[in-house]
Amino acid sequence: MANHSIAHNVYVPFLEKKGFLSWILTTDHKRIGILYLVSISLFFLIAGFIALLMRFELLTPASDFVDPHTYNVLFTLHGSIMVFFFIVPGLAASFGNFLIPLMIGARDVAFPKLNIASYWIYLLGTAILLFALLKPADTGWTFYTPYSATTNTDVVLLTFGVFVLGFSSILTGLNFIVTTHKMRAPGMTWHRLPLFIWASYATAVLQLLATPVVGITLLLLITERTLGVGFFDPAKGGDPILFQNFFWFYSHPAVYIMIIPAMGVISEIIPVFSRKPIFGYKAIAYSSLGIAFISFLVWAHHMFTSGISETAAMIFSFLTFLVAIPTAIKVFNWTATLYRGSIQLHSAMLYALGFIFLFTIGGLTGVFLGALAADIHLHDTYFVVAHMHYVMIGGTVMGFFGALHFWYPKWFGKMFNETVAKIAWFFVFVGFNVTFFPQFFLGIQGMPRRYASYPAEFESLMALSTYGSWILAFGILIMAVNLISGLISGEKAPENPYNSLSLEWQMPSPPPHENFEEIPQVTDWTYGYGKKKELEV
Amino acid sequence: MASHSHSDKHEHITTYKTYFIVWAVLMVLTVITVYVSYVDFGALNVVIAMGVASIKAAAVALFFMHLKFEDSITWVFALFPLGLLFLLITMTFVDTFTRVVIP
Amino acid sequence: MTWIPEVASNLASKVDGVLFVITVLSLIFFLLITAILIIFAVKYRRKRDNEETPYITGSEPLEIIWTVIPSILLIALFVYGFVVYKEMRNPPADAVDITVTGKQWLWTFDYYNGKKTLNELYVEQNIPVRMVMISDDVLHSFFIPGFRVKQDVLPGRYVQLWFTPTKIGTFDIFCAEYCGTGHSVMLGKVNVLSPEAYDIWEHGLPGGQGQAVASLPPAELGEKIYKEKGCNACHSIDGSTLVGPSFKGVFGHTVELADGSKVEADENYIRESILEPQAKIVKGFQPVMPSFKGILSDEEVTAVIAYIKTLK
Amino acid sequence: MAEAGADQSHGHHMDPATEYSSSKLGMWLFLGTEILLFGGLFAAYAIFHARYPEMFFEQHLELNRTMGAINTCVLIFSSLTMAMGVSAIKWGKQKTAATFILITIVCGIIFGVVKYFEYSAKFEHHIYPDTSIFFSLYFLMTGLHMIHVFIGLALLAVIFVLTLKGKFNAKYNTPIELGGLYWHLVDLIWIYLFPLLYLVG
Repeated sequence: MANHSIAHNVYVPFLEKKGFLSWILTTDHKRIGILYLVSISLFFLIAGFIALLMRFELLTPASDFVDPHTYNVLFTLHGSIMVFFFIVPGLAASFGNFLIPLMIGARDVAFPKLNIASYWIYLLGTAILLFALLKPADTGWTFYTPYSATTNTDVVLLTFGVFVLGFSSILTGLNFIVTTHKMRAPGMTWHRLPLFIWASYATAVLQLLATPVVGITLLLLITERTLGVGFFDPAKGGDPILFQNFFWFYSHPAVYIMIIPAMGVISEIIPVFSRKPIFGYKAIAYSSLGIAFISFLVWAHHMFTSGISETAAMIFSFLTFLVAIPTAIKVFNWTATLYRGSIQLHSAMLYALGFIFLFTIGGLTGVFLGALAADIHLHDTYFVVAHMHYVMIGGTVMGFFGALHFWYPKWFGKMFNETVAKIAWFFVFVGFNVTFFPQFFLGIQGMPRRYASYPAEFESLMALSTYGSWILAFGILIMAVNLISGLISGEKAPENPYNSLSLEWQMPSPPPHENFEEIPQVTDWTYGYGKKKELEV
Repeated sequence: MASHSHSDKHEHITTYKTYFIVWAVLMVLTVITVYVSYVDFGALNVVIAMGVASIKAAAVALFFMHLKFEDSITWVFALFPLGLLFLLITMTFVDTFTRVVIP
Repeated sequence: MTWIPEVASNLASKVDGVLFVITVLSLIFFLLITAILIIFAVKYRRKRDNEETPYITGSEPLEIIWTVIPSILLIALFVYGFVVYKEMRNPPADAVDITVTGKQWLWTFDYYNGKKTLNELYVEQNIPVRMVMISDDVLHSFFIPGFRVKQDVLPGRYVQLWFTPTKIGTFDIFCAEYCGTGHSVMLGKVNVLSPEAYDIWEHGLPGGQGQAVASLPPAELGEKIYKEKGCNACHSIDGSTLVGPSFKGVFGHTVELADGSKVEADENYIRESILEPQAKIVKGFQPVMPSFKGILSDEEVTAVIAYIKTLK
Repeated sequence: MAEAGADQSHGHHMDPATEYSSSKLGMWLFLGTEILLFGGLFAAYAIFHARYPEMFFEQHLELNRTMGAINTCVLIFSSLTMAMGVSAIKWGKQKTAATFILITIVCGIIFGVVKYFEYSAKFEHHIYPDTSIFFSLYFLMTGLHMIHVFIGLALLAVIFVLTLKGKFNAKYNTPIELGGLYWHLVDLIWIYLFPLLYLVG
């Protein structure tokens, strides 16, 4: 401990150092977490604003606010930015960075330099995105060939930006896997790990092993456009469906890259505010790994209408139903955790409960899409749009907001206004449902997605959805203002405002630069709430 | 940390002799695969070539890359990507070649 | 407003069966979870700061129950969905063939009887139809919500889809796979005709008279064609630029071509542009327009020209 | 874990043994991603080979089998010297290790030169990546591999200089081992590329 002797008894919060260089050159996982948090939040707001423009266009059936091409560009940007720049790095990179070392009792991640390098690579990807905006692509975030190979918009730069981001994702995943294996504090056995760590681990494996495939796929698309390679071009003997196979081999697991960390967050919030041990720890932990594994096996369920054979459809539909099981197990266990608890409806807890509610809808509507006959009717309609947003916003983003409110005091050492936070939650929750619930009906009625203009029969539901988007935006605005003003003028946060047992709460807020003065000796799991005499039930 | 601390003392250092043997095997296999490629076994051509290549790859991984002496986690992460690659190829194959061909 | 488009094909009711069963099961689970969530959140709400809670870490029987029951239900749903899907995928042997070609951004239909239509599909009630489909350019998806059928249309490879229309009427055809700027106007209609009406459509009226000739004045007929044959996907009438040049005020004006030459937009120029679109490309636009030769009759081309003349 | 090593410039949160095993695990994870990166190309190869066996057979005859075989031998030999270099440094023999690394680098350069001649020959015959699916695969697979060779050479060059400067010894030699792992992977991928492209077609 020789080199730590200076730090003894002198508490220096990690936020203390100021200046641009101290941020951009930092190797402190907590600061890198903030860098990601700020970046992804920015992209979330930008892509969200684009979504508002799109919804505004869709207020009326005609293409009157923007022309169809512009609309196509807007949904491409909305999708690409939300997916690749916000939600894939998302919780995993921001809260993952902040929490993993704290929760497992380490001073940092395994490779701190690689960690900041990943962030620089992320920045490089965003820089390329900015250039791509000069002649923005209109392919949709899925870049389906042959349209993406033939459109005269700039697909190459956008896909190259995404390709670069892939490396950031891979290196982050790699770092977290090694960290979880090698850096756990003494006594922090696998079955004592917080569930967020299990979730992050499963996510990291997906990031590591799925991302290279989309990397090469996008590279092939780039060579298709630049070198005249014809893997996806039927005129040259290629196969446009091959692109879909490759693309979804990544992009289906990517859905779980987005959602699993949020599931981890929920598993942390619920026990703390119920003051109960998490119900079915092992079931939740292993279901994360199970979901991660099965997610590699279901990709072609995005292709049921593309003319795949009955055999392939049968295999993939069956595997798709399998993935629903570990997901359902998690929902049941979270709900059961509440039983006989002492439930405090803190704003973070409200987001967690909102998550369960919305994610249940998202999950159940996924069953519709997994069932072959039903999928034929619903595929590529607004039903899919609604389902996806219930999972991605209702799931991931609610988890993200929950995490923001939950760990805010620890991360920044300040408190936000709890009442305002609850009001914001209300608008977000209501606005979200008003926006997306009507879209299920639109989809069942046959309204296809990615339509710049639409038949008049859909107008009333489309308009309702647009009004909902305003409520949602208003809620997010309140939340943003509340959280930012908390940073400026919030009260000082105590060490452990919720009496959590998790390691990250057993230190000053914000944590000191090196996290722990002494690496703790862990003797129990994180969820030892409640009175133990009723151990056997 | 006790469970996975790594002690330098027990580390296996492969001798030059072992390396030379592995190298000789690799060279022999290379000669075989080139030689065999002039004979036509029909559909077996690919199978034979890939079989030989896989033996060579295994030799490189096990000895040159010391996989033989690594812990189970390394094995898992060395083999899992291969499983996924197998999955990608077979499932894409299933899709591509079971599609109904309409005249 | 209805829940779901009215059932208009033999397959639709079967798909609705699947949808219905899943909806009911989903609702049960959804209401169950929501109810428990709300009851727990209210009943166990924290009243004092130091309430005692029991140390419950899980329950294996419960774990097994809520793994096994959903698994069984899910597998049942899988089987149900697959059985219906299998039927949707296998056309009966007596189905009549119609070839569909998707291109940016219209549908053409080639019938077994040698007829050819654009964006308007004509089928006979209760006669099974097999659509053999291909794309000229990018991916499209042929979707008739009323029939609950959908199939991506691929370039370079034929795909098929079948249905038996059961209800007389007109139903929407959508392109469901994003295909570029005009994606949202790649719309068609399927007209399900009674056997008698279909016979008239196919052979003309008894007595050798041709198809009912439109009695509209040329400009109005032209407007009808403009909307129905997909011209509006690419050509605006208000001066805004879509994929192709706007029709507004184009007649009689001088147009600059891609090779720099200039030409006056008279009747012959417009006629050529409709029948042989690649011959003269207006500067700043892509040569993407399909030929309407064989799709529009001379009379109809004349009507379109008459309509364009009215767009000052 | 409590007595964190004091001699590490950046990772003083880790003791040397953990740092060593972490780095190696990290490298293996990275190699896994490399396999999947090439995996897309291997999958494309499998699909198109099954679809166009005649085209693959006819066009693969255009490739120079002798040059391919020479390059295979060169790479396998470089793998041998790399592995020996790792053993040498673990026995503390800095000079020997440096020599082995240098031989490895030279082999890598020879590989690149041979490949250069192969590519030039193809271009002279007007064979480009867009000539056919087979040649697309040929150029993309060997090209991506070539990029990896270059990256490997750059890494080895740095490692060589550091070895000469005496930065590595029997106790601390992680970079050499990691560089070696990367180089072996480059070899390993070529072991598959060679028969797929040059031999069976």
